[in-house]
Amino acid sequence: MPPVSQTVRVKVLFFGRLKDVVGQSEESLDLHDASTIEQLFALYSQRIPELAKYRSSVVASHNQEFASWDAPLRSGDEVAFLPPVSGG
Amino acid sequence: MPPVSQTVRVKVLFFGRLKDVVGQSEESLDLHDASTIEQLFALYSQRIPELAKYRSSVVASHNQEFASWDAPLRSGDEVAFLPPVSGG
Amino acid sequence: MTPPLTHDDIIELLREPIDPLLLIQHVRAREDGAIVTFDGFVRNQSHNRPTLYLDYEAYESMAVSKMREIAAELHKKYRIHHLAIVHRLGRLEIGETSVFIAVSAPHRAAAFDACRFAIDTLKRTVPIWKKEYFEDGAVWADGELPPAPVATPRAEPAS
Amino acid sequence: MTPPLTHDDIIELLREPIDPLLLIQHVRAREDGAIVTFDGFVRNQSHNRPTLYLDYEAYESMAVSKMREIAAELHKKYRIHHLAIVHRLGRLEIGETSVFIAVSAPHRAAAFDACRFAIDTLKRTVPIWKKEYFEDGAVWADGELPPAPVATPRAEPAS
Repeated sequence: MPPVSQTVRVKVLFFGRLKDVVGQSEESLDLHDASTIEQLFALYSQRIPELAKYRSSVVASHNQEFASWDAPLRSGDEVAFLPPVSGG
Repeated sequence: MPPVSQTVRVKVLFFGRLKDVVGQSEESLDLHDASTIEQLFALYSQRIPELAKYRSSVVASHNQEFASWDAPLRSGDEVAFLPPVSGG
Repeated sequence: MTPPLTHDDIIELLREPIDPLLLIQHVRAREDGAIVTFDGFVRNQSHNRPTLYLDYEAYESMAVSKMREIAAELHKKYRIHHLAIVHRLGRLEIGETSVFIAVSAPHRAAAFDACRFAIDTLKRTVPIWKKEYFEDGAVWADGELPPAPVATPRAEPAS
Repeated sequence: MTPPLTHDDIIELLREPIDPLLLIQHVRAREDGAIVTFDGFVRNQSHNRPTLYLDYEAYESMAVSKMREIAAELHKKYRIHHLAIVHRLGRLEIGETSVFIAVSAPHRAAAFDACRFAIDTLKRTVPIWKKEYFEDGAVWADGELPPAPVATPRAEPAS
């Protein structure tokens, strides 16, 4: 039997300068191959090469908690890519 | 020639519980023998024996600056006896 | 997870001007003796360039969640009573308050420590961003990268 | 000696209620980014006995002089802008503000440090006394003995 290809639908958000680079703040995405936050970011970096250079100054959140880049994604998850915060 | 006996007129102030003990907050005093703050306090302690027991918890001011007990007095000086402060 | 609001605290994001007096009245209680407040407002320059105005945006739901976490931690760490932590979003003019924090406590040391911990932690961990507008353009302000876990724990419970 | 008032500070003793908003507005400036305030007010109990009200008295001229010394020291020690230090005298009811301090600064660390130094120093060195009234009588509050010189310098210049 071939491995089951599962589609994972995630909501992806960009803020601050990342939103400017990506050109949008939010989208819903059906993932076929990407299964971690790292892979999701790589996917966007392929689409928008400029994004790659921000990798080291981005923190990711997973369902509104700061998360590690190896966090596995499930359907319905919300992932956000956050540049350094500057509130206050 | 006998030594010149000089009269020194000072203003003396009491605050907080010391004012209650002494029974007044302010008086002008002509000093003949007392010439330091320590001697001035001793003079009041003779008059009001209860005052003596406060000696270790009193700080003196001399012309509105915290002063040492050996400070010499001159005419026109203002001396205050201050219990522990409790502002704020 | 977002901690529930307890202790009658005010924790919020606002798009209107912040009213400090209202927040101070809210945290004031007869059992207390001290209130310390922090008022952060828009400076007229940044790195010696005159600022025109600022624009704040947030990942709103997560920002409120992180602000509530700060509140919960303050109550755990310090002997304080009531708290208000309010951040404004949108366009702010010079002199307008962007963040206001008020802490009441029976004694002043706890109020000072908690208020300072609150603003320091907010600036490091709450997803809010500031864009600075100048005569010749706009830039996103430099900020701090919030600390994040380096690896995901192996066995995650299904949610 | 009483240092002269500089920096447009407000340093005063008051017999009427203190207006915090007025003081905050006074220290607020377009060059700054932070204001820290301390509000000390009358608690409803002291050592677990219900308080009825307080009465504050001061050695007024010396108290103002010491408060100005604190202000001068704050400007020397910290990078702050404007200051307000106000203490109320007379009878104060539960919840009323006895002391209010506001400090503005370009950056928050200086404002926090200066505000805390101000209230800590005020409580140790400014000649003000508090009498606490209870159901069954009144007592002068415990306080701190201000530090004083241990010996007078020998050759005092004639004044």
